[in-house]
Amino acid sequence: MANKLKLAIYWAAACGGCDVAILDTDEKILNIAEAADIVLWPIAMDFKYEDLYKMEPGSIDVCLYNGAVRTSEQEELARALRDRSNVMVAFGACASWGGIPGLANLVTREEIFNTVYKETVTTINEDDIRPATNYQGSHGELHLPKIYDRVWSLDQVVDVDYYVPGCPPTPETIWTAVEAIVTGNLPPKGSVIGGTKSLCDTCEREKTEKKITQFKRPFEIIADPKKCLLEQGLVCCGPVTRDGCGHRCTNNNMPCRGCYGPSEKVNDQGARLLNAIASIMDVKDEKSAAELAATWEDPAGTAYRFGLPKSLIFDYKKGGK
Amino acid sequence: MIYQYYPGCSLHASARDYDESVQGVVKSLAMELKEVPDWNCCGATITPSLNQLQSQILPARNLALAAENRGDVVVPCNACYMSLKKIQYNMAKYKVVREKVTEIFGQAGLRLTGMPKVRHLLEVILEDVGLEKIKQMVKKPLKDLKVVNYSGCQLVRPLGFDNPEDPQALDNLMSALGAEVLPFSQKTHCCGGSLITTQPDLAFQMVDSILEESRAVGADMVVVTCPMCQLNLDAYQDQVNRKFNRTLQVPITYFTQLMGLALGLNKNQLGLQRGIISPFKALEKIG
Amino acid sequence: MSGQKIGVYVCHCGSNINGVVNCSKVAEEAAQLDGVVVSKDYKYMCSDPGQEMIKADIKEKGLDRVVVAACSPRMHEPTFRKALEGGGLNGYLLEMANIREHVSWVTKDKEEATKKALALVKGAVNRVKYHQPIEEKEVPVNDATLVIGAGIAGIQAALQVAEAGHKVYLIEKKQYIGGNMAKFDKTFPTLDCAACILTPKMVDVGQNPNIELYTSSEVIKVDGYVGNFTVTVKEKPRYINHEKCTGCGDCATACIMKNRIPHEFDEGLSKRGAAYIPFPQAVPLKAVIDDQNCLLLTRKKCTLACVKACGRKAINFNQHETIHEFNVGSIILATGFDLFDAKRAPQYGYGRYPNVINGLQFERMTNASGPTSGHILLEDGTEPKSVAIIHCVGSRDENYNKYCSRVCCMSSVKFAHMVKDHTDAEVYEFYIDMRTFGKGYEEFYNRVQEEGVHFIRGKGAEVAQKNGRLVVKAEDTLLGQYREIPVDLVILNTALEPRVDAEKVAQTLGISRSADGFFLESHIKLDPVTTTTDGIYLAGCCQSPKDIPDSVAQGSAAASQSLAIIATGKVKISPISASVDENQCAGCRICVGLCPYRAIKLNEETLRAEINQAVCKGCGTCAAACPSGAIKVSHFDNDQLLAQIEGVLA
Amino acid sequence: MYKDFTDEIMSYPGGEKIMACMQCGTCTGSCPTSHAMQYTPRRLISLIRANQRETVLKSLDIWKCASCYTCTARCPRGIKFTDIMYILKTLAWKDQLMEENKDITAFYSAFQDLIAKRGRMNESELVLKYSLKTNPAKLLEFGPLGMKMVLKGRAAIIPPSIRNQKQVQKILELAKERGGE
Repeated sequence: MANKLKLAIYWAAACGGCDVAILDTDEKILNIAEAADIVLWPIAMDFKYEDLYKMEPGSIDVCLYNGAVRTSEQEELARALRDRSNVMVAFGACASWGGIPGLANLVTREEIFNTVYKETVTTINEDDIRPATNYQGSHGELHLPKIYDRVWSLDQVVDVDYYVPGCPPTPETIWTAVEAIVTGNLPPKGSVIGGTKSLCDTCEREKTEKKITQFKRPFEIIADPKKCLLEQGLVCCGPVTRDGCGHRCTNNNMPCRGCYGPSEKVNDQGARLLNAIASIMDVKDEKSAAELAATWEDPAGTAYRFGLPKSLIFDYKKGGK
Repeated sequence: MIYQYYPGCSLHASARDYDESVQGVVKSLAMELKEVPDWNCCGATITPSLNQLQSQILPARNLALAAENRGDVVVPCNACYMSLKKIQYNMAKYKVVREKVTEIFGQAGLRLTGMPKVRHLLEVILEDVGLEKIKQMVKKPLKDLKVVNYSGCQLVRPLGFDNPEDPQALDNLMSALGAEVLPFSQKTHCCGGSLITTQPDLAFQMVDSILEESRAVGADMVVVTCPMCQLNLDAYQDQVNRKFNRTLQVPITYFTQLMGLALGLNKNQLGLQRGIISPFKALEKIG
Repeated sequence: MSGQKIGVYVCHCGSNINGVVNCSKVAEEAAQLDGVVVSKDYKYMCSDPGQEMIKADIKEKGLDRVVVAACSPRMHEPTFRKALEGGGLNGYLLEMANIREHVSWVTKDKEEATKKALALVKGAVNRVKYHQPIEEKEVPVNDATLVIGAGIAGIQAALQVAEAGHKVYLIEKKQYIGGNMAKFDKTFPTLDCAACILTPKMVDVGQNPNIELYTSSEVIKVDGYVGNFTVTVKEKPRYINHEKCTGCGDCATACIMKNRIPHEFDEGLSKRGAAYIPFPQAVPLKAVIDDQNCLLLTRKKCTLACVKACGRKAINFNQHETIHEFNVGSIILATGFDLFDAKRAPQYGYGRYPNVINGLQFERMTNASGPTSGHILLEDGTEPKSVAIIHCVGSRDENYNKYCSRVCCMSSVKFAHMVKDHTDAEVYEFYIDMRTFGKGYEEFYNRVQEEGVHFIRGKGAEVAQKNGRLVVKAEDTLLGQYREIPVDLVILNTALEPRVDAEKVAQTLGISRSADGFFLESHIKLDPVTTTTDGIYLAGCCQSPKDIPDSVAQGSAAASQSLAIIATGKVKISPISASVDENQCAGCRICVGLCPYRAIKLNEETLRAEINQAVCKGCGTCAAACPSGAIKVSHFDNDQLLAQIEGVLA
Repeated sequence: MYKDFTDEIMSYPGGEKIMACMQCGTCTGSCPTSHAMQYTPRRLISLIRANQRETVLKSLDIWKCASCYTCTARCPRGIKFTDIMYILKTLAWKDQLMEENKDITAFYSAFQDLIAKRGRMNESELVLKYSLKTNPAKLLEFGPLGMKMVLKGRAAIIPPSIRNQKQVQKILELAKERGGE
C-alpha cells in the first residue's frame, strides 16, 4: 500500500490496559498493521523522543493517546504529538475524561505525597525525601518530570478530534474507530465513538418505579439477573453512561461502572448520577436521608470513577479558559 | 458485653451499698464492667458554680481516659451522668469549649481521641439487656412489694434518656421485677441534694415532700437511681422528721438492690444492711 | 448567540436599591456587555414611565431581549412581561435580576453591593440570550367544586358556592357535620349559643340541592389540575340505611354496649354504645355504628339487639365501602385542627387528676345538651369552689408548638365568664400575655375582669395535688412572687395543632405545609387563601389557628376564589413545563415516582416517559433527576442556567 | 470587653438565649426553691437585661439553685436557666461580689480544694474541713449521722487519691489561669 496510514500510539497517566486492548483485537491487529505504519508506540517498539521531535507537522495521520495528563512529560508529549498529527484521538477513559487517575483531584498533591512518602506503614523515610525535578548525580544533573497539582483530561491540554471511550475500549469499539479512520469515513469532529444513548436504554433487565431502600455492594448480594440492578440497591451507572460497550458488566450481573463516559445529553456524569440516586432514595426526612446515604460506600468514587477532571467544577483548559 | 465503669466518688464511700449491688447485678446479667483507669471527680454541682472552665475540664479528662478503651461509659450516679453528658454536649455545640479543652489537654499531656457514649446504668440495663430477658431471669418476684420510683433530676434532665416530667424506665423495670408501682407525682422533683449542707432548711422541705407523698400513697420504700438522692432521703430522714414533726421511716433502696433480690442474689451481698433506715422489715413481704 | 439586541434596565426602587447599590454605575457597566445595545437606570422601573421606556426602546431600537434589574420576579415579572408584550416582544424574552431582596436588602457594604448587583446583571444578560418565546396556554374549567371538611369554614364555603348556583361535593370524615364548633356552648365575644348560629347553616347544607354531602368519607386520590381535577372519595360503610333511618335512637337504647364506650363528641365525659346518635342536632341525624366497638363487627358475636329494636329495618351489616369519583374545577380544603393532647405535658396532670380537663371538655360540660346538662361539675358531682384556667398549654412553647394558637386567650376569658355565670367559684386565670385583638374582644375581656376573675400574669408551670386538693404552681410575675393556688378544677387551654393526618392530605393533594405543620398559603399577607397548587384553596384552621369569625371569612374567601375561576370559564396555566426528548429517554422510570403532580407516565409501548403538559407545573424535579438528561424544562434549560452561572462568575 | 451584663452572660455557653425570655415565669413556677428567693429566676433575667450586675451577683438567691434543671426542661423559649445560674455563681465567686455567707464559701471551697488535692471527693474529709472552716461545733451536729455512716460501713476512712494527681492539678490550674471562661 502506497499511502499507508502513519499511526502513533502513546501511553500517559494510565494503567497500560489501553495498549493491551489494542493487542486484544486478535487477528484484526494484522489488518491494522497492514493498513498502518506505526511511527511511535513506546510499549511495543523502540523509539526515542528525538525521533518524534524531528518529524514535521502533519507527518502523523492519527495519534491514539491513552491516559490522562498528570506530569510535565505527558503534557509535553501531548503537545508534540498534537502538533504533528492530523487526527488526535483521546483513546480510553483516562484520555477522554481523566479516568481513574483523575480521582486524585479529590485530594492535593501534598496529601498524596504525604501518604506515599511518609504515612504508609511500610514506608521508612526518615529524611523525608520527596520527588524532585532536579537531581545532581555523580554523572551530572538529572531531570525528572514534574507532577502536577491536578489531573487533566487530554482535551483540557490539547485540541482533540475524536474520543474512543472505555476502560479499556472494547475490541469492537477499537475496530469501529480504526475502520472509520482507515476508510476515511469519519464522523463530525468531537464525536465519541460509541452509542448515543444511555446503557440503560438497551439494558433488558426488568424495570419498575425506582426506590432505593438500602445501598448494597456487589459482593453483598447475588443480584436477580432479570431485574434492574439499581432497584436492587446496587449503584449502577447505566442510566448516565454511554451505550456501546456491549453490556459486558451488566450481562455478568455486575453494575455498570460508567467507563464509556456520559451519554450524549449528560453534561456531568457524576452529578447526574448523584442527582438521580438522591431522587430515588426512599426516605422521609433529612435524618433518614443521612442514614441511608451513609450506607453508600464511596459515592464520589462511584459517581466520578472515570470523569472527575471533566466534571463541571474541574472542566477548564490547562493554562486558562 | 464490655462496658467502662465510671462509679463516681460516692460509690467508693457513702454509696458502697450501691456499688456492691451493681457488681452483683451486672455479673448476673453477664455484663462486664471495667473501671475507667484513674478517673477523677466530675465536679458535680460544685465546680460549675465556681469556675466554668474547670467544670468542663474535669469531666473531659474522664472522657479522654475512657476514650483510650473500648466500650460505652456506664455511670450509676445521676450527677456524674449529667456532668459527663453535659461536657459532651457542650463540646459538640460550642467551638470555644472544644478549643479550650484541647488546648489545656495539650499542655497537660492529654488527648481526646474519641467520644465514648455515656449512659446511665439503668439505661444500659433496659436497652442492652431488655425487659423481656430480665422478666425471664427473675427468680424471686418482688410480689406484694409496693414501691414508688424516684428518678430524681439529673437522670432525666436536661440531657437524660427518659421523659423529663414522667419517666417510665424505672417503673417498667420495677413492674418487670414483680413489684407494685404506685403512682408518684414526686418522681422527678428535686431532693435538694446539692443544698443539704449549706442550706439545710431549703433542702429538708424538699426531702419532706418526697417522703411524705411516698407515705401518703402507701409505699413500702422509695427506689432510687442515684447515690446523692439516696443519701439525702435516707441519712437525713431523722433530721427531717424532727424538723417537721413526723415519724417517717421510709427505706430508700437502690434499684440494683431490688433487682439483685429478684434475680435471687444473696441479701448480704447487696449492701442492704447499710441503709440508715433499714429496709429489712419492708422486705419481709417478699420473704 | 451573536447579533442579539439586549436592553438592560436597572431600577432604583426609590432608595430601596439605589440607597445601597450604585445603580447608574451598574447600568454604565452593563452597557459594555456583549449584545447589550441599551442600558439605563431609572427611579421606578415598574411605574408607567418606566414601562413606557422599555416599550419605546423595543420599538425604536429593535430590542429582541430585555433584562430588568429590580426586585423579586415574584413581585413584578408579570408587569414587565406585559411591558415586553406591549412593545411587541414575547414576554418570556425577559430576564430579571433581583438586586433588591438578593442585594440591597441583605448587603451593607455599598461597593460590595454594587459589585454583586453587576454580577447578577451579567448573569441575566448571559442567560437571556438563550431565551425562547413561549406561548401561554388556556384550559376550560369544570364548574363543580369539592370542599373537604364540613366544619364551620367548609360549610360556609360550600353554602356560598352552592347558593351561587354551582355544584358542590362536600366531604366529611366524621359521621356528622359541624366540626369542632358543633361541640361548643357559647361563642365569644357576644356569647351567642354556638348551636343557635351553626345549626341553621348545617340544615341548609342538608337541604341545598346543589350540595352533595358525603359523611364518613375521605378523599383518597386527586388527579388533574386547576379547572379539571378528578377526585376519588372513599365512603366507609355506616351499616345504617340512611333512607330508612329516622334518627329515633331506638338502636342506641338497645345496644348491649350501651354506656360502655367513651363518647368522642362529649370528649370522653359521657359514655355511649356501639350504636348511637352522635348528638341531638346532628346533620345528618342518623344512627351511627362504631365498627371499632360493635361486637358483631369485631367479634362476629352479638345478640343483635339493635336490629331487633329498629322498627324501620334500617340496620344492614352487609354494607361495604363505596368509591366515588368526581370531576371538579377547584378544591377547597377545610380540614380543621386537632387539639394538643395535654398528656404530652405531664406536669399539668391531665389524665392523672380527673379534675384537670381541657377546653373542649369544658365546652361540653357547659353545653346544655352535654354530659352534665350544662352544669360545671367535679368528678364527685359537686360544684367547684375555685377554678384555674391555664393558657398556652402546648402553644408558644419550643417544647411543643412555637406558635400562638390565637384563640385561647379569648376562649379562656369566655371560660372564666362561664364559670362565674354557672357557679359561685373563684376563678384564677394564668396567662403570659393577654391577646384580645378582635372586634369587641377587648370589651369582653374588660367585662369579665369586672366580673371579679383573678387574672394572674404568669404561665401555670405545674399542677400538683396537695392534701387532696389540686394546686397550681406559678409565678405571679407582676408581684415577682412564687405562688401556689389551691383549686378544685383546672381547665387547660391547649394548643390548636395541625390534623394528625395533615402530611398525608398534603401529599394526596400535592400541596405544602409550613414549618408549623399547617397547610402553606401562597403568600402569608397577600394570598392567604390559595395554595401553591393552582385551584386548591384553604379555609379555616387547616391553614393556621383561627377563631370563628376568621374561619368564616376565609371560608367565604375560598368560595369566591372558586367562583372566580368558574365565572371566567377558563384558566391560564403556566407555560413553563418539562418535556421529554424521546431519543434520549431510556425508560428507566426514575422520574415517574418523583413528580409531585403525577404528570409523568411511562408509555408502555414505546417505553418512554411522557409528561402531561397540562398537569406539569415546571418544578424541575424530574429534569434534575433524569440521569440521561432527556428531560428539559422550558425556560430553565441547561444552556440557560450554565450561561447565567458563567455570567455571574465572569 | 462586654457591652453590658447581658452581653457578658451571652458570651458563656448556655447563656446565649437570654434575650428570648418572654417573662412568663415558667422557671419560677417550676423552681423548688423560688419560694425562698427575693429575686425569682424570671426576675434575675430581667435584672440581667437591665444591666444590674451588682444586684444580681450580690444576691444569695443564685446560690439557692438546686441544679434540678426543671426550669431548663420547661422553658418555652429554650433558655437554659440552670446554666445561667451556674454562670452567675461563677461570676459572683470570681469577682467576690456575693454577700457574705460562711456556709457557702466554706463548703464550696472545701470541695474544690479536695479535688485539687486528691482528684476525688471524700465526704468525711469534706464535712470535716467544712466544719472546721465554719464552726467546729457543727461537728457535733454531723456527729451522730457520721457515726451511723461509719457503723454502716459507708464512710471511707482512708481518703481516696488518684495516680496522676499532678495532671488534675495542672488542668485545674490552667483553667484558672484562663479566668475560667
